[in-house]
Amino acid sequence: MTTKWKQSCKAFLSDKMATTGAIVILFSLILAVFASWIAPYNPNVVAEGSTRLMPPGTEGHILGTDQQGRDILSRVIFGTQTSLISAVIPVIIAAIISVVLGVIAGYYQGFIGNLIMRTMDIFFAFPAVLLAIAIAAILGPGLLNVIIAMVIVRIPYMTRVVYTDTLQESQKEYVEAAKAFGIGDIEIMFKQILPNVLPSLIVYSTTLAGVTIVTVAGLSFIGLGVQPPTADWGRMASDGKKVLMQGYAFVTFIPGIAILILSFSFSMIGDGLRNALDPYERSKAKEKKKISRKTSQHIA
Amino acid sequence: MLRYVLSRILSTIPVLFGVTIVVFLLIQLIPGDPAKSILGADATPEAVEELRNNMGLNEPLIVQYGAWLSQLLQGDLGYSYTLHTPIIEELMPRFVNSLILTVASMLICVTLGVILGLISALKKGSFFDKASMGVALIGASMPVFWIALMLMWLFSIKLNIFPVSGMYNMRNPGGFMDLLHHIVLPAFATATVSLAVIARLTRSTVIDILQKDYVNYFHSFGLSKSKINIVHVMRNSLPPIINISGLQVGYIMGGALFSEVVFNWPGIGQALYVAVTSNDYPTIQAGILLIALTFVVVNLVVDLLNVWLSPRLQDSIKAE
Amino acid sequence: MNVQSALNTESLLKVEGLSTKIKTPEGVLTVLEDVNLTIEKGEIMAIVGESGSGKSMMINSILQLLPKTLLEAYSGNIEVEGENLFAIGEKKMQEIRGKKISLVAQNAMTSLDPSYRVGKQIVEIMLEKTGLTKEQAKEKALNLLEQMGIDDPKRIFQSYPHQLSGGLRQRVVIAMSLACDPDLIIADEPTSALDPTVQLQVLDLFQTINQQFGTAILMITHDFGVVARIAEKVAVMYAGQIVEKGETADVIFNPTHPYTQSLIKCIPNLDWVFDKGAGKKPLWQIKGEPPNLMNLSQGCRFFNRCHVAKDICQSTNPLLKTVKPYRNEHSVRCVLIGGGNE
Amino acid sequence: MKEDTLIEVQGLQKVYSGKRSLFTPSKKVTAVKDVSFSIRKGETFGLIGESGSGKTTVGRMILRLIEPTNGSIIYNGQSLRDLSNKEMTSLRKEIQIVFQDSGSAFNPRKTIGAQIAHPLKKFGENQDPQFIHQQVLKMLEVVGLRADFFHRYPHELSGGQRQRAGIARALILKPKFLVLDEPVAALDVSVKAQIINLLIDLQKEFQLTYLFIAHNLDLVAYFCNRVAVLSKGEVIETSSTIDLFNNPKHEMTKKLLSSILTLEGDLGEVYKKRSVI
Repeated sequence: MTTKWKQSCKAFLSDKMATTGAIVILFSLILAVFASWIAPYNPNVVAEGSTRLMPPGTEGHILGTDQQGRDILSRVIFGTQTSLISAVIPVIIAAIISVVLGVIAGYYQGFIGNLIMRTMDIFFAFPAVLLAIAIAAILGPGLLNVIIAMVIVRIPYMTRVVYTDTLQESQKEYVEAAKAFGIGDIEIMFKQILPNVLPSLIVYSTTLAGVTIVTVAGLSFIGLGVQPPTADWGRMASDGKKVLMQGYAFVTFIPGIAILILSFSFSMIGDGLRNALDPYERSKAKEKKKISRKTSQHIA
Repeated sequence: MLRYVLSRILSTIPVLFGVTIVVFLLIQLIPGDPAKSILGADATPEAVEELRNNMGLNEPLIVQYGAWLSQLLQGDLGYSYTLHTPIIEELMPRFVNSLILTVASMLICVTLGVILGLISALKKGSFFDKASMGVALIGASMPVFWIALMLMWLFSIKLNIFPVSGMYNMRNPGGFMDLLHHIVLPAFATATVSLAVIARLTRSTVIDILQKDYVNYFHSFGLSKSKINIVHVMRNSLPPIINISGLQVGYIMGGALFSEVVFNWPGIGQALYVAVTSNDYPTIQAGILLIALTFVVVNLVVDLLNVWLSPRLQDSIKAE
Repeated sequence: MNVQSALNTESLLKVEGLSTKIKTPEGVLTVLEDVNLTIEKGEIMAIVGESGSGKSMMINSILQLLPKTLLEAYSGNIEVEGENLFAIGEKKMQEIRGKKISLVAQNAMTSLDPSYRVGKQIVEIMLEKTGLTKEQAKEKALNLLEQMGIDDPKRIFQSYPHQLSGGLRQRVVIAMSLACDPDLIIADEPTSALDPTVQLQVLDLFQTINQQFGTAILMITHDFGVVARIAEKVAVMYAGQIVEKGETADVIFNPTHPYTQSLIKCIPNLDWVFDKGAGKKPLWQIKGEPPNLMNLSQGCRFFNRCHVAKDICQSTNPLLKTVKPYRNEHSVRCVLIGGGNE
Repeated sequence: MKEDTLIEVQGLQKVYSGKRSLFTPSKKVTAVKDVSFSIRKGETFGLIGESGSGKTTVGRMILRLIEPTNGSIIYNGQSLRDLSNKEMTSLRKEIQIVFQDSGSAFNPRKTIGAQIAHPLKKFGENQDPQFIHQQVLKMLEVVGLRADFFHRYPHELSGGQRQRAGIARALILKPKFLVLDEPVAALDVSVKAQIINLLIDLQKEFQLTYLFIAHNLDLVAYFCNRVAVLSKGEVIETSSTIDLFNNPKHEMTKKLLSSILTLEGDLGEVYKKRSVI
């Protein structure tokens, strides 16, 4: 495994965009963890001597202040916390559930497989953002409910990815060879097939994490998600709407750029990972296209 | 063939059925007593009980669902908690407005996305390819509401080219041109992400087809490159592109909510936003249901189009 | 050799000292080295080789189909009726493709566009490459299909590729290759994906085409059985080089290069089933695997696997030399044959 | 059942039920209609047929990788179809399969050594890691692979080497019966001969019985003692190789025979000549 892992690492590191993405994520992780030490001001309180809507570049407030007079830089730094949490946690939970559902559905097919996948089909009938909004709205505002909503919304997409891969892998002869030795289904599913399914799920999850940041920002815009005064990029951008009309675009612009950078970084890592996985993976991706008529790359 | 179309239409019934179950169950997710949360904290127990009875909340779940479904089948989407009017009357005109926005956004993202993806694929590795795919990736990483706000700031507030909000001029509502003038910004805001996705997937599809044996084989006959690209590459890229575009309809309908809110577009998304902020659960339920039904129909059309475009699929259907 | 070609001094296809280098992620790779061969008008020639021997690269080089992103450089000469393909420019090359030289694809299933009826695909080529009208092209296509031994050309014309059996598809592809009356068709393992009984029919079809239309055929195969069945001349390739070539009968019954000898001995001998006294002989085998073109060492490329190798083979690069006393031209790339390089 | 019979297949049948739609009843596809044959201990039995004849399905059914719709498989006096999963698992040590090399016969994410060792770890009696390692190395040597192949990944092997590794895996539990499913169809001529010779040597060394599945007759003629010809899911002819070649009864068999290309022309002609003599 080690040589293969090294090769993939090397390929990944030679991809400048992906490496940059990884550095950005690492950097934002540091910001999130050490926000209280790094941020120059308390993000939720108007600092002494600051006025509202100070433009970026003002001394002491490099990114300016918002409509209440709070330091935007400090709020952006603290915002990394909720963004990272709401991007990564739901995707990880959804991935774990999807692996179980997808592998079982793909390996057994038949009644169980149909039951799982037809249930997923029902969820595909809803635009993901809207379903997330509906679930979060009904559960009530708060970060936890947003995470629950995002988990529910992501499962069908990830399950389908795992399902198509598993379906294809389970027709391969190495699986038959294992069966010919009488090796049990559970072991075949999770020890033989899973390692071959996991890489593409990891790639997909990384990309989805980026998409999830954007979707969660949308939920914040509607007023769901983290509640004020906690710093949250989506909320910051949408709150800036009121002063945007008066020409103060930076209040909206800056947190939006933060969202863009973080989400973009996840996509870059996703792309880098896809290419770093050996050519075998790429040829597998091609086969997969033939099997599933509907591409699972639909992001929402 | 007609038989297939019919059976394909009928096969959406289980999905539709499932959709109604999901939508119905959504309401059951409300933490605590819905009647209480509607009436507020200081409602008397009698009032709560009365509302519970009115809402049928004391019945078993399955009975509640049956009642709800039979109402639904009669076109009754219930009453809005806040407006106290039949939801269907409120949503139908808005639904049409949303469809207009959706169609406009689809036109933008499909035409531009396909053109961008196609050129990038044919000039794979060129500066154009790298630049447009980079931009596409950035485009796919932006929240729709933020794009909408930025477009609004630039084109309405700073440059004053397009109106800030609405569907028609309030004082002097004009015809089609007025609508066009108002729709540009919301449509572009809604379309950006899908445009990026379609461009990226079109590119990978076309690159894939360009490597097919039959494309190489026609090249070996010395046929002109551009002709092969049009006759064989484009034709075979069509089904996947239609698939991708069909899926984007769902994304566009979701994204439209945000641009409707930002640009004050009187669509179903805006109504949903109002419903969410005022805990008007039946309206949320109805809105989601309506959009899901539309999406199911779109998927059906996409599937049928695909069959129509693929001789092989047609044969496998006949064989069944 | 037939009379016609003897009268005409110019060969249909003449490949001289051809080397092809391609770019790979690991560096530049010489996939063909010093290839010489000549095909006269109306002749059937076969190239035999295992996977990786450079057979397919031969086709790509002759028709110049290697994409620019892959091609590093050609050297040597390829002449079609005296015209050097490397000198004529892309426009004239496009004329040669399809009209002078056309290809029979290896995998007929993937080489036909699944979205169009097969008739339309044949007609498409005719319309662009010849001056025929649509009606004429259609008539000619139907004729061609009929000549391919297809009973019901009208129905096949109207069929989509997936509706046809493997054998029929292969016939359609052969008809396609004849669309513009080429002088030479190159067939890339045209029968390897077919069932044995169908394979035989398709091989016979090639022979019929050769006799009826006078079309020269370059047949690429890994099977000496196929060679014996239809080819007049044969070239054996190993690791990007031609190691032996000559008249089919000479090569098959008097193989001179150790590799050719081994390949022929690898074919199972069936005497024991017919002749009860014969008994089963052990199957001849070549040890090892073909070399990696990326890191070739000096000397003969077959050295490691050769059953008669001597020290000199490891140090000397063998050249293709004519061997006597055959009645026809017969050359071999082996230091140990014909007096060696001493 | 004769005493020296190792495996007997009776009336084997496999019917796939097609997809059902709302308006049409499900269509059934018969992959294998009626297949019966018996294989004697120590012999190589050939099963040949063109693509779609059902030969691969038969091979898979014997191993119960595909459950037959009908028919019986008697191995050493035991009816395989009546065995419980547990009993079948213990019997699987004796019946193994070698696949056509398509690059997918090995799990791409595990080393060759680990994959050959897997059955030993699972079902071997001696669980000492040192012992298992030694066994695998021994088996690699038996099939002609160097010890350093233990740590390689499948994609680092050539087709021929992978096929050797596949044979090693099949033999690791010391089976008595091997299903060879077109084991050389994807290989180059020179490598093909190596593998066939290896199989012949192994048969002598381990007293193996083979079911050799192939689509063309030339190797079958060389390799097999007896042959069954399969066409459209049915056995149309079974006889010893010598009889089959000298006296084919069925039209299809004759056709298959004449499709063998030899250096002297196709076998049909050679055969005609011989029969005249």
